[in-house]
Amino acid sequence: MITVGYFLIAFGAFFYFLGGLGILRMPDVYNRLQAGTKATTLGSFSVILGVGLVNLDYLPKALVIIAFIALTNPVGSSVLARASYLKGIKPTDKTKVDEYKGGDEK
Amino acid sequence: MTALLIAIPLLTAFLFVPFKEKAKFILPIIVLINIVLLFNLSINSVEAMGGWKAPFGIVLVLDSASFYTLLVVNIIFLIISLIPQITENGFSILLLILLASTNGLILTGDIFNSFVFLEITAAAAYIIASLKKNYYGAYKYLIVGSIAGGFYLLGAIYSYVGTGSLNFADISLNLNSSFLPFVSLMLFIGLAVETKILPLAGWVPDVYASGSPLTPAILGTGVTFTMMYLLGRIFITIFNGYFLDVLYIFGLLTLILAEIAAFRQEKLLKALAFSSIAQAGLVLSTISLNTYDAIKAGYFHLLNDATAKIILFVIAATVVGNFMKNKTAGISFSIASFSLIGFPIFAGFRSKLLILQSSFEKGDYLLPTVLLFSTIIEAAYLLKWNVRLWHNENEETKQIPWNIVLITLILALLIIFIGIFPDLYLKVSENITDGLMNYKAYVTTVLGGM
Amino acid sequence: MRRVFALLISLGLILFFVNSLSILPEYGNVELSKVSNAYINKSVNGNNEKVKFGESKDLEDGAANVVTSIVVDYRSFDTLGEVTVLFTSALGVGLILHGFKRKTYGRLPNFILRVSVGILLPLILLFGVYVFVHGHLTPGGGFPGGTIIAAGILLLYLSNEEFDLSKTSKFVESYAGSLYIVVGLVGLAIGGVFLINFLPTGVVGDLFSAGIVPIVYILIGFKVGAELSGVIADLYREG
Amino acid sequence: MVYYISFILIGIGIYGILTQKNLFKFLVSLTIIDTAINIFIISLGYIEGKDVPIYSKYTPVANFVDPLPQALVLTAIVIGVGTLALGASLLVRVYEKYETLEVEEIAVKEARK
Amino acid sequence: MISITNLILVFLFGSLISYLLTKANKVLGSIFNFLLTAYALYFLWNIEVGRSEKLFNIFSNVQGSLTVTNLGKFFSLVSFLVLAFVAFFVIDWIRFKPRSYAAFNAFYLLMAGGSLGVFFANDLITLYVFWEIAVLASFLIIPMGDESSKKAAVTYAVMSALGSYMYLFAAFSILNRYGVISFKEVSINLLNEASIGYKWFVILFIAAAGIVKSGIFPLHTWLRKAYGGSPDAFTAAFSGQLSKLGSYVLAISLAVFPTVKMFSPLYQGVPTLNYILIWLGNISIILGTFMAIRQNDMKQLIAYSSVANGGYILVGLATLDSIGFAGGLFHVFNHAIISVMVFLSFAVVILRTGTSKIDEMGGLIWRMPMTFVTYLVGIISLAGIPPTSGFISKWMIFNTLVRHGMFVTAAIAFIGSVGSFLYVFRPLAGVFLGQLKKKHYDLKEASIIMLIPMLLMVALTVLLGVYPKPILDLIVSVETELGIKPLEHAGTIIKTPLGSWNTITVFIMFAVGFIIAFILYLLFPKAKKVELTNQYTGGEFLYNYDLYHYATGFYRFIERLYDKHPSFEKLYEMIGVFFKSIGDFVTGLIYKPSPSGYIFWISIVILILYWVRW
Amino acid sequence: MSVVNYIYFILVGFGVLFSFLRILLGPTSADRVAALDTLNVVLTGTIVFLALVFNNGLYLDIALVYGLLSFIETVVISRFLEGKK
Amino acid sequence: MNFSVFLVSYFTWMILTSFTDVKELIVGFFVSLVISIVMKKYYRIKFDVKFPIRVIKFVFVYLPVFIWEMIKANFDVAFRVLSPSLPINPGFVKIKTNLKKDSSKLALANSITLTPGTLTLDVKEDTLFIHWISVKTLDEEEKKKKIGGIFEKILKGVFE
Ligand code: NA
Ligand code: NA
Repeated sequence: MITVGYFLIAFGAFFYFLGGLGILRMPDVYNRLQAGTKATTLGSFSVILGVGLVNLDYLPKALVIIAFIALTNPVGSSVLARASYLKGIKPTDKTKVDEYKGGDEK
Repeated sequence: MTALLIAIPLLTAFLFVPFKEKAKFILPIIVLINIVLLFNLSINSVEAMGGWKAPFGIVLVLDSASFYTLLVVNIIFLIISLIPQITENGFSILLLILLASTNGLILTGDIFNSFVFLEITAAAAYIIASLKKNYYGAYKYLIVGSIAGGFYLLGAIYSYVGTGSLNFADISLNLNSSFLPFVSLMLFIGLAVETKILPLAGWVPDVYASGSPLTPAILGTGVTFTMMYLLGRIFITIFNGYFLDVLYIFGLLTLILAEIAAFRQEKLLKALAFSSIAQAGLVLSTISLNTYDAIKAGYFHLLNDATAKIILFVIAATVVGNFMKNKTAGISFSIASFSLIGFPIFAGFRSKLLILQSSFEKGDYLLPTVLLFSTIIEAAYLLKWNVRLWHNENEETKQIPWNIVLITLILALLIIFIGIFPDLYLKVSENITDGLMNYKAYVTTVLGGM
Repeated sequence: MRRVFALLISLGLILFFVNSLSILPEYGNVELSKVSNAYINKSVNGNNEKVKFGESKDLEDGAANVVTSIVVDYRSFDTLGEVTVLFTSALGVGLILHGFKRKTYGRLPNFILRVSVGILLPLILLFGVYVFVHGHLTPGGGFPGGTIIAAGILLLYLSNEEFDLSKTSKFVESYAGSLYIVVGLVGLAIGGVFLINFLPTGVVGDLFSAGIVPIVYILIGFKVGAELSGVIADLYREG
Repeated sequence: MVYYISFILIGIGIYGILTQKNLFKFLVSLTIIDTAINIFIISLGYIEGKDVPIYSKYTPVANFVDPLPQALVLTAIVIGVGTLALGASLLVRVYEKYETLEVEEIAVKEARK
Repeated sequence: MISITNLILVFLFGSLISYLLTKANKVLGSIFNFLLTAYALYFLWNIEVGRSEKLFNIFSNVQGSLTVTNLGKFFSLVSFLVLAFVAFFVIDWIRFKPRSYAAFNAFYLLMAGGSLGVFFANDLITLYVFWEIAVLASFLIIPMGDESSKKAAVTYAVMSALGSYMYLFAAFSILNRYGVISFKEVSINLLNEASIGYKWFVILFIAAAGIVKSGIFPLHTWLRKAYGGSPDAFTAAFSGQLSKLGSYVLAISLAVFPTVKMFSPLYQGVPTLNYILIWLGNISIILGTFMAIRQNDMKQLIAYSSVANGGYILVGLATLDSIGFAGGLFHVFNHAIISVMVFLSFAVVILRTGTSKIDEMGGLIWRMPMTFVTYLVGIISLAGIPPTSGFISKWMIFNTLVRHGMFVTAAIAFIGSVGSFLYVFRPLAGVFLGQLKKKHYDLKEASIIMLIPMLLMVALTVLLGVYPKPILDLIVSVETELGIKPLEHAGTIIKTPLGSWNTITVFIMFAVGFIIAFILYLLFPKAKKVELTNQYTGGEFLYNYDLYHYATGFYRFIERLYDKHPSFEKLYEMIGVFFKSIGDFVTGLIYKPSPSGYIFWISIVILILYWVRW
Repeated sequence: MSVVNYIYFILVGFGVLFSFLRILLGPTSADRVAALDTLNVVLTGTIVFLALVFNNGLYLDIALVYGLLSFIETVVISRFLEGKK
Repeated sequence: MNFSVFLVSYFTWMILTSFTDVKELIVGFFVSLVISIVMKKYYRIKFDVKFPIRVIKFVFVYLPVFIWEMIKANFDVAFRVLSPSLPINPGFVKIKTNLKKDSSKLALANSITLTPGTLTLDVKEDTLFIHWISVKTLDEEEKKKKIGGIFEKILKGVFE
């Protein structure tokens, strides 16, 4: 159990690393968010669950935190992505299609 | 029981949040209760909040200095509360908070607690400063006040590190001397902004001259008095005279520079604001002489200045046009001006005499010289404004409310009374001086026979 | 030029502080002050026993969280002042922004945000309450708890164009604050001293322990929550 | 190290206030200074190898860092928040009055009055 | 007989009563004022020297008190003579004052009360207290005059403050050094004072107050505007009475504190310090005379003459010589009376014509002969022409100067005398002689009430010119008291080492001369009267009177000499401007448009304090 | 298991560093906020991990508060960025 | 009062306090009660008889798929981030959904965000706006299948 826990922690840490790298390397805010969100969500799941497994006392609260992150992290990214779009931040030149234009109108 | 002086106004403020507009009716009653309560407290008592004795808990110290300062400040609040017209809707609740916080500042025997009350005072002051849409001025005050507060906090922390305690008396006894420079410098910065010491008093003209009578009337008198008391408590009682030489120089510079600046102002309220700065400088350098007579003279002058400044600010901000149609108010205004200049018969003359005598006694010729020189400048602009306000005819004039006329007149008569029989104010300032200078008694009272 | 001057001045100030390091203890090598020692051992009034979690009983102060025992008991008077600062600020924000109306963005609200806040909000409030109810046992207390509640209100403001804080918050603020003082006054009446901890302090670590500490922290939680919500509401207005 | 960081942060805040010309940025700089002071105070209570000052099943007997600075900082933070809120509301009004937060533009508008 | 303290209190509280009375009825209030001042005059005439009264505690260990001295009695008699006469004049004059009349009467009494205290103060600080009351009261009256008076009042107050504070500084220094402030004890201490520098400082600083008030160079600049602008009747009291407070303080600093014994004599028994003061007096004489010559405003003109006469008084007093000092005191009296005559006649003229500009008037002798007579006698005395009393005092001063070998000074004093002929003639010719303007055809003579004090003064001046004994007796008692060798005189004969002066003989000579001149005037044919507007040139009528008024450019030939002169008035204006620019600088320094400035100062203060102090 | 501690802190350290770089580089404020948001999630997880390191469960409560506040931070800033229509 | 709010709150409280102390349960009961009264207006999940089945479906059907997809997504991210050429072909696309309830649409949006290559920007009625890191097709049906695919079906089962 404890070994699994530690493995999960290390695994999660790797995705935290990837999240940071994605944020740094991706060309525009939308792609950065894609990389950052996915990596950090999985990373958090992994790390926090790992902590819960290493010390079972922590498990209930760990699960609450996981649920919380599962709900808020994608929402946060969505909200930010939408805001960036509405603010008019240009996506990278590689962007081909835009079907969202005018999507915020009532 | 002492805590009630803070608890009652605070409780009232909390209770009146949903009915802010009604607070102006309760304000005078609360202040009155406070004053009555004050007289029922015994001097030289220490009250440990929550029952935690010094130096572990926060104590409220009521010695002769804090008692008389409380008396003065609360009476100032009473006077202000009797002029409800100058408090705009909802702002009188701030006066309740301000009352609680100034009382706290005066009573507290704990340096961090004094920081907290300082911040309450400041917060209330920022808001009051924003009256008459003076938002930019209030904002500037907020920035400089917060930075000053930060330094005060640092000073408090350094004294904690240097003593292991936050208690004033304990700090006074045990502060490692290597900490003194840092602590006193930081506390000085914190207090200099609030006591209006140049060059840190730049916010004053903006705030005092917004056109609201309330702002300068309360900040320039009650709050200033409190801050001067705190300054005395810290540098005279706690640090036993350390750093006063610096205060002396800053006081002199403030006095002369602010008078010159006041002389130049083209708006009366701005001139009065600078005059207020200058008088603070005078009081500061006088008490920095650190003799019994000098400190007494300093606080005596502070009392006179406060009396005069309430009149000047309230009338200057309410009277539009000339005094011919508001003669009584005009007479009060002139009396207050003459007192500030120091004409005989008026209270200011007495304080000028005392300051001169005490500084000569100390062998100090610089303060008298600067004082007299700056008084000439002060006479120049105050008299100019008096002549202008009495003798210009073309401006339209509104009648001002009877209670303002009455209160300022009573204060003006008080100025003359004090000018002839100064004993009342002298007694107050003697008691404040006694309390501030009696360093050993303070420490023993607070810490017991340590 | 201005920047060079500013840089020099800032560097000078930093140097000033760095100079003060000569009198400060080394980082991490601080000696516990006599005051803190007394707080930790709950021995201000002379208790010589070692405090033990879950065992020590009826001490002068029963909060397991020593910071809380300082904030709400040993230096409760500071905290009353602190609450007052916040109160004053909230009041001031209201007075300064008096006459403004609820701000709107004039565009479709964010669906994702709106729905997720709808699910999160009760949990956030619950968590806020959890934080201040356990203020004497765990990290947290009235201030973080109140902040969390206000954060929930803020989310509501961000996700909902119509929501506007009701007058109730003013009453919550008013009564919670008043009750804090009333608790202090009751202490004055019972124990002769303002803000004295007049309830039994129980066992260190127990939910029902520490006397008036949790009560005051709950009041603070409500007050801070209401005040910060009020500030948010006021700042969420425009002329 | 932590001391130095907080001093440098204070320096940065002061530098910010000295050089900024936007009123909002003053508030930001102020917050930096406040934060730096708080970090500094907290670090003055840190004792190596000691724990958070809470009796719990994890730390049943006292082996704590100095709790007092933490308590003080808690107060200082709340005070800072209050000031920040006040400053922000004043800025809202300033903006309403001058339609700008730039110091120089405000000065021009003030002078024109 | 009531105590002096009570009399002073009567004046101070009387000012309130006077205010209310005047408010109710202008004339009634003024009568009250007159009665009070007249009673005081009576009281002072009968007061016995040496009376002493405790007044108030200045500090716990310092008692303020009043004492009657001969010096104080002399000055107070002169003062209240002037005050009573002016108060009588005001009874009618005030009917024409549209506003501030009640305050005028109130402050008038306040000033009188203050002056009373000054003359009987037994110590430095009591004197200061009453001094400031008198200054304040006069400051309050000045801006009730014309437009220029507003600014003039402030200038006056500032200059006064300068003098007063120098005085106060010295007073406290004395208190601190010796622990005493009464004149007697202070003078004893000063005699034993080892430090020469300290003595210089004390005497000069105390004298400063007197220098300002009596308009001595270089602190004379306030006088022109303050006299020129203040209410017309008040100017008489201002010049006749209030400026004498200055002379009083000068007398104290020179004679009560015996400078002769304190400083070693420089020349002929006159110490250096006195010499310096004599020179200040000299400059005042020259300056006052020559500046008076170029004034077009008659009040400002006589204001400058007051500077010159203040100079004469100072020169006389500073000689500390039996005859010189007596001359100075006598001149105090003379100038007081002259001021009343001249300024009251001006007050009448201004009241009737509405202007004080010389070139806007002319020929008023035909409408106001009595006023003219008052002015004429006034200026004769002012110019020091026998048989008026004005001549006697000047003669005593000349006499002393010549005797002490101060020939330059004597020459200057003489030039001043000659100059005074020139300037007093300008209003005489411009206002009273020459063409009567059309708009002035309907002017009336002053009322009886106004004329009574004016003509009584005329009589007094002539009378004392013939029979100066009462004054001389007073002066002798003063000199005796001060330890100066008393003047020798026998009623109408004043004895000096250079010969004696018989007033009656001189009077008879001059009276005969006048009669002969008058007969000649009647015998010779008179010039034809021509309407001023009947002038024309090149077929065009000229309507610009001013150009053709012969008071315009009256002394152009002299004025050209000093058109671009350096003046202290300009210097003080420059100082004012300088202060304003410092004010701007300081304001800019402290008061910043951006919060950055405030934080800058906080940082700087920390850095400086830290690096400087530790 | 101090090895895991090392692995964890090295990997997360780089992740944090990269996020920091992005905060510094920008170029738009949205980029900075995105990086900040990521950083906050990483820190939340790290606080949970600290509970293990210091063997003190109180860190879990702190993590929850931190996570909540950082979410709100992101939402607030986004709302601010978005501005008015 | 809203019973579902109460249940969720009370359950959360119990987790937070580790089910240990009776006092905690009592306090938690009252706290949850108050919150469920105050919050009745703002909660979105309704409890009914089908609730247990939904939970089972959620845990055993949705979660495994979701976690698998998420792991896939992360390796996808890892691949893209680590490869030097940064192979992306992004675009903003929209897809239609048949889901009706707000909560299910939210779940879909979040699932899409956390699964490979896509990020939901906004939801407007039945349309989801999505940032797609490598746009493969613009055909409506195919888009829907590639992006929302399985989740829509599962979520329909769980929520509706
Ligand atoms: Na995120
Ligand atoms: Na996705």
